[in-house]
Amino acid sequence: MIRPRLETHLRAQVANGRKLLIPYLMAGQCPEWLQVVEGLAAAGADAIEIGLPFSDPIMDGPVIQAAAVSALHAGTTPMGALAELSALNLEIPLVAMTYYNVAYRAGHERFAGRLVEAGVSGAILPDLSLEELDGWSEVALAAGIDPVLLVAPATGVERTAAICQRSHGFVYAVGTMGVTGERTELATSVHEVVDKIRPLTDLPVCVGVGVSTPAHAATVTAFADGAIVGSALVRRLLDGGGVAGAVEFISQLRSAIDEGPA
Amino acid sequence: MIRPRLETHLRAQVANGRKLLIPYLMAGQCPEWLQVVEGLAAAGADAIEIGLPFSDPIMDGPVIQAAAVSALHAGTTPMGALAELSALNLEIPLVAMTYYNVAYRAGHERFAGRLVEAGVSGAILPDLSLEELDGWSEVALAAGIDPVLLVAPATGVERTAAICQRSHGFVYAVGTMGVTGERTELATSVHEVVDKIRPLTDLPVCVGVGVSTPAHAATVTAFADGAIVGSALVRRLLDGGGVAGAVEFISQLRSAIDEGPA
Amino acid sequence: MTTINTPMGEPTAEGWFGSFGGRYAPESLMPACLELEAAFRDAWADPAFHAEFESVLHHFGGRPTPVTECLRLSNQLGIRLLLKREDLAHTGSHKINNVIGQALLTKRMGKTKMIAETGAGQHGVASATAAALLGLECTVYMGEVDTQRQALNVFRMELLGATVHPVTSGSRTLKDAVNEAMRTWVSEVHDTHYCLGSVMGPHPFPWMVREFQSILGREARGQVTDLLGDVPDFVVACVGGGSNAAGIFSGFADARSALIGVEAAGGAAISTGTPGVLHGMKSQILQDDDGQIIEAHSISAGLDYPGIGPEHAHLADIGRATYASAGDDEVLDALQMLSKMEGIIPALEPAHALAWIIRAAGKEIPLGSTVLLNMSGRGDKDVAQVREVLQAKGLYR
Amino acid sequence: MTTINTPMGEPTAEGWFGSFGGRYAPESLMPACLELEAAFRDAWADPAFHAEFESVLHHFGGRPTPVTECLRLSNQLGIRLLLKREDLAHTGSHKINNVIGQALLTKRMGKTKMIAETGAGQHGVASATAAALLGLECTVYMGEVDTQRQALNVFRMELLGATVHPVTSGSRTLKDAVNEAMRTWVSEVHDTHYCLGSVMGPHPFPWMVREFQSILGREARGQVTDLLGDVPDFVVACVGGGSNAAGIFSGFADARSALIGVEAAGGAAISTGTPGVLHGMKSQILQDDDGQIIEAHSISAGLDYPGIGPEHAHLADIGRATYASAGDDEVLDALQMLSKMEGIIPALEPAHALAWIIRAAGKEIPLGSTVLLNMSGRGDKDVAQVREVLQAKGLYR
Ligand SMILES: Cc1ncc(COP(=O)(O)O)c(C=O)c1O
Ligand SMILES: Cc1ncc(COP(=O)(O)O)c(C=O)c1O
Repeated sequence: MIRPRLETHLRAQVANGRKLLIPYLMAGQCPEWLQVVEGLAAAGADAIEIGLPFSDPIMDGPVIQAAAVSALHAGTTPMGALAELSALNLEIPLVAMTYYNVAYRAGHERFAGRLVEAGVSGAILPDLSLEELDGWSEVALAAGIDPVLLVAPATGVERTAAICQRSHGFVYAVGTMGVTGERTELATSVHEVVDKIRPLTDLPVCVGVGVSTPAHAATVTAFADGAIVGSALVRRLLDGGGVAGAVEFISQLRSAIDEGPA
Repeated sequence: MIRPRLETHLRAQVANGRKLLIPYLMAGQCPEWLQVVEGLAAAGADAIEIGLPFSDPIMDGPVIQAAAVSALHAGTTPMGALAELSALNLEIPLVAMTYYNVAYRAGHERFAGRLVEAGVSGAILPDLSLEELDGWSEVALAAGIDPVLLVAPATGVERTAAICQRSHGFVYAVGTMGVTGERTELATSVHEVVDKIRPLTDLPVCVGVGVSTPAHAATVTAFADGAIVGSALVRRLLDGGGVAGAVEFISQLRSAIDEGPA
Repeated sequence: MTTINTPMGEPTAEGWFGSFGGRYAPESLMPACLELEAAFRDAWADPAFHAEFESVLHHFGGRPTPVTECLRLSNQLGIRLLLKREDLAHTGSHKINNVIGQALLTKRMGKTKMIAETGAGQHGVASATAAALLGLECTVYMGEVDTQRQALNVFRMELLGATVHPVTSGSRTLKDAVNEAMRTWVSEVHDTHYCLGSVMGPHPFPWMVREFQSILGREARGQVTDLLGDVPDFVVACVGGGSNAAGIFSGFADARSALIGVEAAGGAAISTGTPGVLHGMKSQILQDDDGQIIEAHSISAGLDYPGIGPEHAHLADIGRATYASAGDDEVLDALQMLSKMEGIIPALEPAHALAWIIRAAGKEIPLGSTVLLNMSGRGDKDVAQVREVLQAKGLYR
Repeated sequence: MTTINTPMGEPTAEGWFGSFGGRYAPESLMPACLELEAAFRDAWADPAFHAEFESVLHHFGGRPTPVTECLRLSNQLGIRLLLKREDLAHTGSHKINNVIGQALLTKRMGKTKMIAETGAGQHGVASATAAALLGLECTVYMGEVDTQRQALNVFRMELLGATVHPVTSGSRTLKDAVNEAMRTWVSEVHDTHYCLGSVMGPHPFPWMVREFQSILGREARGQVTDLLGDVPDFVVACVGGGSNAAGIFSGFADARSALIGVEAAGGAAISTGTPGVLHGMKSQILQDDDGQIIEAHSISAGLDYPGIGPEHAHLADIGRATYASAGDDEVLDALQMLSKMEGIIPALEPAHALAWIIRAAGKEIPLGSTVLLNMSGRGDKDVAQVREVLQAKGLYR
């Protein structure tokens, strides 16, 4: 099952003048998660981040932690979840997001292989720093997986350049100093971090962490290439919103982005 | 109210070939304690030790402690008890037994005065060591009070001699290394302590601490001049034996002593 | 009784510090007191005994304990506050100094058992510790009320191999534990040493315990002089029986330092007591007109004692030391203040001394003065109680 | 990754000890890790920093702690057993060495706040203490389960002015407290230092914490050499994260002494773990086939950790140190044995190391060997728990 490769697809969309919307959900967080993935794809997502549950998610706030706990309790394993994903028919790329130990324990080659089999073409490992990238990065790229790296508000300019150099798919601009989770206000740092990245790469720059509402998404996509919405969606699913709720929320985000900031 | 002086009386009795019986009870330990004193005197006691209750009786075992607590709870004070004693008509001497702080706090002269007013002619202060005797001893003797000193099994010969020298009334031979209280067996040390004292004084030598039964009393008076019986009597009174019980017990002791050991 | 001349020198041969002290013990104990005095004189004149005492306190007990300067609190109070850190000694207080001395002496006397009294358990734990180290049998007398309040300390002593004997007489607290230990000593004196926990009891205890505790005063004198280039203006210590105070005072008795002992307001034998005889000594005692002993009451079990060591009564008499008192509330405040500002949770006992310093700073203690506080023990033993008290006051959830 | 040559020398510039270590931190934390590394390198090269560090540990922390020879137990085991007495350090364990270092560094970096994780509370109390001393704000993350089990330690930290934050995620114990502290650090890194409690986490923590703890190894080397005229045959320490072991091993890494780390049987990362990445480091980790972390289980909260410091994984790899484990029952026996025979109630953690020594004496440890045990902390924090366990087993009334 061949799906478009992450970077190719996103570059193309951006070249078409489209602002990117990348929702995140946790594999196995609810029984209907696979249908949610399909629904999100149909409702206007440009790519979907699939969280693979890990017991000790240090970059995640309470909502995504709860989703991981729920997935693990339901018996979800990272490899099992990937196997389930491979059955889906999607027109957009998928990006796996998990912690490095999952990849390390599986073995780089094996992990990359499973991603490929699942039709996943990007990987975000938030605790795999630039310093430790060697090894995984080469294996991933060789397998056809784009390793997406993160730039934080605290990252200095030189370091940002180095990260951009080694990121693929897109550059993940961390919108605020903090873990994943919904915020009522967009952080002021969002603008700065995107401005810092822009001159250093021609990759799409997408903002995640703290982008919680359609208005936030519209605001950030006014200067960034895309918005990543995680906790806000995950919470709706944990609350029982189901496929319909997820699709409705993603549609709102899509419209807000397409209309631009108020 | 003039009663015979302790030493004079005891020497006379001993000279008459009589073995001495000195019961002890705690002033105020039961409402009828004054009648008990009279009863004991009538039933063959040669002198009576009157305990004046003190809050911290370190030479006393559980029975006499309980009597002290009971007396203090009933509102007995050392001075009050002495005042009550003065009303009694007795043919035998009384010996006060209490701890030194009672005498010290009252003041030596005042305390000796109260003893005299109460018709008491001897005083045992078990925590007033030979070393600290000066002051009290002179005042007591001047007032007509015999300060009775104790010799313990552990007391060396020289020290025994010094104690005998300064004791009046009689020498209190502590029968066993321990505090007051009933014992089933007489300690082997009883004989030794009396033997140690005998050559050093012509005062009557009376054994106390651990003399609990008529048989004990008979045994010790075979080699000592007298037996002091405290806890065994005090317990009977605490148990509600009353005047009758006390008199019965003292009569048994008297007979046993008079008959001699079996 | 002859009065001694040197403040904190030897008492008279009969154990008198001025008009306090002596030996008011039952005759059954007098030979043991005399034997103990002789043994102590002999040991204390023997460099080998000193060497062993100091070596055990060093290698096992953690001596020398440091002197800590309290920078933040000093700043706030306008004085220069130093702490002698007995809280860092093994078992958590100065009590270890005394018990090591007495345990070594017990062995030297050829005795195989030790008995001890304890209130909150600090001296009991220390005694059990020294006994375990030296392979002595140990029985600790503790008021039944205290065994219940301090069940963990009972367990701690038992872990250390001691037998804890709950005392059910009297008020079933410290005073009665002393009575019971003395009573037991009377019957077991042939093979048993009574390891008294403070500068109290019949001669030679008040003197001997002070001598064993004087190691902390000597250390402090050297350390403080190194730090300040001078002795401190004030030397302050809490006073229960008075052993930690005697230990630190002895290091400065011949200096210009003002010596301040701080008693618990509910057990202030110097200011509210009268001369009396208790537990083998003549001293200032809380008592009624009949000479019955009055129970002390304090938030701190270690200061809950109706008497005071005779040497303190004498130091007060001759004016060489001054005795103040502190109440439960200011003590709690002082404990919290030192914890928050200096990272040291004091035991409730030395928190009394600190409470007085806090109150006196800028008044009895002129601003700019140097003040040495004997931090006699750590607060770990007290935190459960402090929490309950603060909860009862609604000051902690 | 280049392998380092000197055992217990500096890790590589990227923080590697052989194939373990590294920096697996979210990018938001990487600048802080780099800043910390630079600050530590700078401070550690600065004699003034060393002087202040050592002075605080001396005057406030009670260093040097003594080395105690266990005469009675040695006799029974047929070996010569020495204890390095970290139980006598302020706050009752070696943890104070590390927190003083990190608190001084926090100030040097111009930060005003510290956060810390804690299991049983030992590192939390130490952190709160150092923060109080230096006037830093302190928040301690503690699993909710642990805040309930160790309510008194929560109160102790609060007395010291710290805020205790109960962690309700995951198993609500130590591992989750680390997660939560890291999460918080991500958002507060600009003015906050994360004071990690052991030789774990991303570079430079494992190295820096070892360096701060190496003071105890240096002291011990000198003290033991004075006593024995030689290094000991065995140096034994318990291993949770591994900081006390790293501290003492570092003093003997270049000597002939065998180095033995003793883990809790239910948290034995070296013998039952596999290489993995957790809490910012690559090391031996308890994990399942999917890489999910498995919870450790031990009677001792301080060893209840599913990982181990990367340097220990490396020392095991190269055979310079050997790692054994001890189970709950033998640990309880060891704790009681040391208490009764030597008058020292050990914390449950070092009781693991002692349990191994008792088991190995006459076997892995030849009779007549000299053995240095790092007595990393005192048992006072554990007595309530030990009592409950013994009661549950019917071994205590
Ligand atoms: C820490 C501490 N300080 C002081 C005292 C009071 O004793 P002393 O007055 O003999 O020093 C105690 C008694 O238990 C104590 O534990
Ligand atoms: C006394 C004691 N020893 C050892 C440890 C284990 O830590 P580490 O392995 O880092 O020394 C702890 C942790 O709390 C502890 O309190």
